[in-house]
Amino acid sequence: MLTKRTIPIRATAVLGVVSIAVLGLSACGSSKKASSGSSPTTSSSGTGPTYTIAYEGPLSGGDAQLGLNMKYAVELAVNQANSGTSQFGKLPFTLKFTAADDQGSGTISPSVATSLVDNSGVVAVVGPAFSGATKAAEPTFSAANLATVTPSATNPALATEGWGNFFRVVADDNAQGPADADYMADTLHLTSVYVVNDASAYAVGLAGAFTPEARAKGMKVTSQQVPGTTQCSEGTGSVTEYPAAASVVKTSGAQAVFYAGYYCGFADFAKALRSAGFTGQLFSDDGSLDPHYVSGAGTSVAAGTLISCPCQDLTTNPAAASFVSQFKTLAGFAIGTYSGEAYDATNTIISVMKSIAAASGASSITRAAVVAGLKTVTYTGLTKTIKFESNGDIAGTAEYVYKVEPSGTITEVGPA
Amino acid sequence: MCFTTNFWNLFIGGLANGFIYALIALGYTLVYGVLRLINFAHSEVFMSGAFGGLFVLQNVIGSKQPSGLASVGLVVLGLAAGAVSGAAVAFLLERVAYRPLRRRNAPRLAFLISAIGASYFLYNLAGKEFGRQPISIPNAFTNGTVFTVFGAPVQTYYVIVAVVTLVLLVLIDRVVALTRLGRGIRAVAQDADTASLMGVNIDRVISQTFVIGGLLGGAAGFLYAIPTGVAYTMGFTPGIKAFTAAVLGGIGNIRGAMIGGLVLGVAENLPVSCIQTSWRDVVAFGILVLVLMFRPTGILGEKLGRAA
Amino acid sequence: MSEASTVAPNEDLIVSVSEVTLRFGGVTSLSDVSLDQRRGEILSVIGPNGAGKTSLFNCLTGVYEPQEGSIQFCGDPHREPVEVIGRRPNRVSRLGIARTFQTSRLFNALTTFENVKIGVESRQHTGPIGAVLRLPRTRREERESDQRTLELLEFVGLRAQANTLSSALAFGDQRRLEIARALGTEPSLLLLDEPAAGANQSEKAELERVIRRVNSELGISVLLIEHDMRLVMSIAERVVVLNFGEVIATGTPATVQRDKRVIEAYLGTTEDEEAG
Amino acid sequence: MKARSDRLLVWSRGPDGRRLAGFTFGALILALITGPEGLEGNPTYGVIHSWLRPRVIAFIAAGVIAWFLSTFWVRNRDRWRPAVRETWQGAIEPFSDRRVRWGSYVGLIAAAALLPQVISGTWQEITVDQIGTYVLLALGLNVVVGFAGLLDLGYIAFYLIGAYSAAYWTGVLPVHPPIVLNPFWVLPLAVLAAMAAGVILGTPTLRLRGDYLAIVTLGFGEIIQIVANTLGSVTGGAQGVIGIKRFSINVFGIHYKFPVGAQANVPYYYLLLVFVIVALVVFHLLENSRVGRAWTAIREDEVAAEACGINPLKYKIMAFAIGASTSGFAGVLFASKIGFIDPTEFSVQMSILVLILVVFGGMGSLPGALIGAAFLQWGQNFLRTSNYSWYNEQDLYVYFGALVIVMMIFRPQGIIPSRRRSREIGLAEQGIGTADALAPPGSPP
Repeated sequence: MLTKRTIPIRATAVLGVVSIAVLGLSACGSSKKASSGSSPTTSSSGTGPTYTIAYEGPLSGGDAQLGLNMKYAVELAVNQANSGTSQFGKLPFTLKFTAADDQGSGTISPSVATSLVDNSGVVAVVGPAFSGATKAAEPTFSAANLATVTPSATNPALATEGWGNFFRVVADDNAQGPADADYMADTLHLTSVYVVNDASAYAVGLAGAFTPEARAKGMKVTSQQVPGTTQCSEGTGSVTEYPAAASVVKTSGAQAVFYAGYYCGFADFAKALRSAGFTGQLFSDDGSLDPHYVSGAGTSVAAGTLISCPCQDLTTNPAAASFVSQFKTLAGFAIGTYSGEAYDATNTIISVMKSIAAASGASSITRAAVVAGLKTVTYTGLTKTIKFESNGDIAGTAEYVYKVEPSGTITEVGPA
Repeated sequence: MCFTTNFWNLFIGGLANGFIYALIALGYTLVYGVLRLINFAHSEVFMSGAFGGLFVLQNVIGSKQPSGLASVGLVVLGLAAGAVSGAAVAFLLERVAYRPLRRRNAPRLAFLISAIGASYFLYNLAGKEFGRQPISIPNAFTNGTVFTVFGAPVQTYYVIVAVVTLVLLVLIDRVVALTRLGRGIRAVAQDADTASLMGVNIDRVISQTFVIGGLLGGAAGFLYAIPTGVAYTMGFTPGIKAFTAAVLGGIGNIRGAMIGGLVLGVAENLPVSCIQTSWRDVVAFGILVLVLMFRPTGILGEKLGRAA
Repeated sequence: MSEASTVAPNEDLIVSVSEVTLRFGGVTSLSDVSLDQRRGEILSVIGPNGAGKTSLFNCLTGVYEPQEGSIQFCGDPHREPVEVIGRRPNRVSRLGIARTFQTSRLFNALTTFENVKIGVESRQHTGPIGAVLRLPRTRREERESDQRTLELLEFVGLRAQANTLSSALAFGDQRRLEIARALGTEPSLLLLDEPAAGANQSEKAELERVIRRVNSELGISVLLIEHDMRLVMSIAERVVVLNFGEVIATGTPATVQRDKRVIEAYLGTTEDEEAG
Repeated sequence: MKARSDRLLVWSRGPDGRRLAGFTFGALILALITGPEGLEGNPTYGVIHSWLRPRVIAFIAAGVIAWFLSTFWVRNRDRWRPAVRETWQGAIEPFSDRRVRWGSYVGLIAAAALLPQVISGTWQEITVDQIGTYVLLALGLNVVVGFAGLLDLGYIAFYLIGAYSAAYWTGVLPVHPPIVLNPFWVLPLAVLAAMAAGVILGTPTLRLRGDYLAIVTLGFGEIIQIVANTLGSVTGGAQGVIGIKRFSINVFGIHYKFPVGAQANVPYYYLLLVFVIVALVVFHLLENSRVGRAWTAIREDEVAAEACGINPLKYKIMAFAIGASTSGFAGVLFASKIGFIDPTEFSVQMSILVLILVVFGGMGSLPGALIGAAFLQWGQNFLRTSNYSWYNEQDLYVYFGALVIVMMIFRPQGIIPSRRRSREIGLAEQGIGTADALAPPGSPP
């Protein structure tokens, strides 16, 4: 009553001044972004109209390495196409590359997706790299009918939402899990397995697909959820849980452990298992296909571990030699997990664009045309022949098994 | 039924965790005693101890596998490096994040918020400078089974943890009970105003308390990291667990921290053979909530002066 | 129990403390304390430092819960007395016991007006929903509490300082403000914990006038802890003397002043005070 | 020579010298956090390249200049302050007129309503997802931390409850609701659910000392997240929930369904704008009511408040529940907007982020929470989308952590302080009062 009056006055004044400032700044921010978007224009350096192929994935945060593996592959494919020396020869259009960082997070990916949709030059996106980010971003891409070809998001649910613009060049977890179970039963002749998942979306799905197939093959399956830890970027659990969980696994007498999860937690869990006296086979998934698994667990612990991946190792593939060396030149590091898939995804898009241009001219390449083209494309890439089913999944289920050698290197053993 | 299958394995593992919780909990308890404040950033003191131990051992141990007396020396060296790094960070923390606030007699909320800020600052800075991948500590000793309890192996690592913790705890207990520094801490804990009237330099006592807490926390960080490696995010969960242990035993109470740590370590480990490991942290946090609801003074009651 | 037997004898007692014992750990703070206060009376509790006076207040207001004994309070002569022990301080305040503190505990960042208003509002019912929807009742209550607050400030002579921060008030004004805030809760018994401690002569005179008016004009019983014997002797109708947690004398100021144990207790403390 | 070095020593321990040391230290820290990332396996790389390179000179120079300016200000503080205050008073003078004030409110709302028309689609998305949602969250937490002085570190748990309520009532969880509802009808239900969770958690724990509350709420936040992530048969587990329904309006012959993807931003923006305005009005009315005064009383002196007939527990629970329900409310909006819930996003870090927003703006200050949250979230996204070479998105919390410490040391009342709060802090510094509800009941002020 007596002091009340003064407070709102001050509040309002400040409110006024600062929110005008914020509005102004927002506008600045927006104008900056808007100017960076480009429409298809004739470029002086290349020929024909310019189109952008974007990459979306984590370029910072805990999963940045995986994102960079793919980013440089996409960039390389675009550069090669522009140079006119690639398999596509001289193209009647010029390509641009842009990379967008979603940190693998579902809260950021919608705004990243919107920025790509806003950029009218973008005709197709390679990515998003992660399943959670894809789930959050896909409504935006889908509303704009902008094709997304993911090299690495393997969550089965992604293909069931009816997003017509969604494609992926890897087999989903529903393919990987059973393939792993078959491999363990048929090739390794194991009869009992302990399934551990790290409570991540990916691991839960994969373990869920693995278990029924393993049971069907007559294996005895016990399972346990051991969440990823705060030691690693993925988890909420604490590392002190590993010795406890490992002793439970040891007591169960299982012949093998199937670890669904990521390399960082797997390294700690593998150490705990060996420390608890578990001597059986260790088997994990593409989340663990990373040299950091070996450095984290130590070579003596990691040696002999089998790792499956719907991705192929291109370092030993003679057809991929030039890709491998050019990647190294561009990125400054060797190809890694999903580099080859990202390269193939980009080239698939380019091949679609090329055939559109051949059929009805370079200026008729639109987002809708690219989506339509991807639905019918057949393209032979380095990793596999790419052909999509109607829901966007890749036709065929290619799985490969890798092994950690006593020296600590990871080599491909063969298809699962 | 499931409870008994792995009982001794889980019990021993739980004890080992409990010892480490106890070491960290001491840092919370001592600071709480003198400042009446939860030092949220103590988990980062712990983290920096692990990094300190790691860097020193990386430079000392080459590719060879040490054994015997060399192992003992290396473990002691790692502990010392960890303790010194922890103490240095704790000292700086008090200087930068707490002392200016105390000078201004800032509200307690400001201390807590400043501590949270310091915690986020420190661990993210560690991530920036030292990389965001966990790094393994080079082996200072060969881990093997020393003896068995009811068929459950007790490993070298567990023995080291238990011995180091017990020695440090007894040392701290004696220091607080017998030395001039300890008398200062107890005086400030009981009544800071009176203590300052009696000529105790409160600033110095608080600084020393942080340093002692930092020594213990840093050593604990190194111990913790031996099997699991060092990561910039490693402090958060052990920090909360240790705080739970401190509250469980009676915050401000040195022996309480010990008992609380062991009880918590065992209590959260035992159910693992019956439930999904996911629920293990729920058990620990559940214990915290229940203790605070029904016996907020903990098992031994809270008083730094009385117990020491 | 028939109504006649309980109500009739207590009809004129506003509060009846019987055999209250309060212990902290091994220390007995109050032992077997009994005292009665008549309705409308100004009763003073005196005693040396550490005699348990403030502990008694804390028992009467629900801050402490004594281990033994009973405290019967009868705010309304037409109702039965109720037990105070076991109620939280805010419930006790609702019963009609208000208090001030030994060192004043005002809401320092609020104005004089707001301090009293908080007291007045404790008898109101506006909740979050009413406050947000500005219901007719809320507005009526706001008007009433503003009105009442100004009356109380007028009563203690602080109307002119209504807009001053309470922490900026002079010492004596702060004591009177605390009384006004306590009066806002519509008490029938007001407990004053050393209101004159540290006050100068003119402030004491002003306080004395306010306490008398609280008693005579508002008809509120006053229970007073005070060290200033001149003040006690001039306004208290009866005096209770505590020493080491026990009642050692009760009576009119004149009789108590002559009591041998009281003199001893006070002489003893004087020495203690010199020593400490 | 000796005397001179002695004088230097004395000076260095004096206020000016200490401030110079502080500014230099700050400059070095800034040089470190804007410096290059460390390399894996080479822990000193970042430090060396931040401190032992010429760029550090620029930082130290900036520190010394800042010290010089601050010394200049300190010397002339008493002379300049009245002038600054007068200018400020002059600037806000027109607002004491009721018409001007209401006019400015209308102007601000109009400006806010026009905002989406002038910004790009990306910024529309950011304005809704990152700014608007967090403004709403900050306003709610402000009730808990600012008004009632309680530190709640599990605030995001209620956001999660709101989000999952939206998922449940639109029928996309493994457990099915009795009837499937439009999210508009979910809003009150989610608010009730979050409020109930707040009351259930608050009733036992709010009796505790305030700093214990911080830990218990932290634990609660973790438990809720683990449950959401683990209890797959109820919540969908770690896979998250997908396909949460969007808002739709279906009354008086109007049939409007909120669009998907980037087109959803503008309608959701207006929805959020309305709710933010409603929250501002509601919390403003609360602050200046009997309830708000009771919160202030409890925050300042719980014992005195109890003696005045205020039930501290009741009002603390009330504040806690109001904060929780705001969080739950925001959860429904966000879940329905994005259509997807990932339980791992609701981490402690998000609770801390909202706390940082409130602390930065000014605890207990509605314009502070509003503008502080908007500004920090805008800045964070501006940096993220601008790709400056010195800024790495991963280091965000290094900056935020440093910001919080600096705020607590130099401006604990926030950039736009509430008048009551800054008075309390000022008084606490003089040794009067406690300024928060964290002191144990019964302890001396």
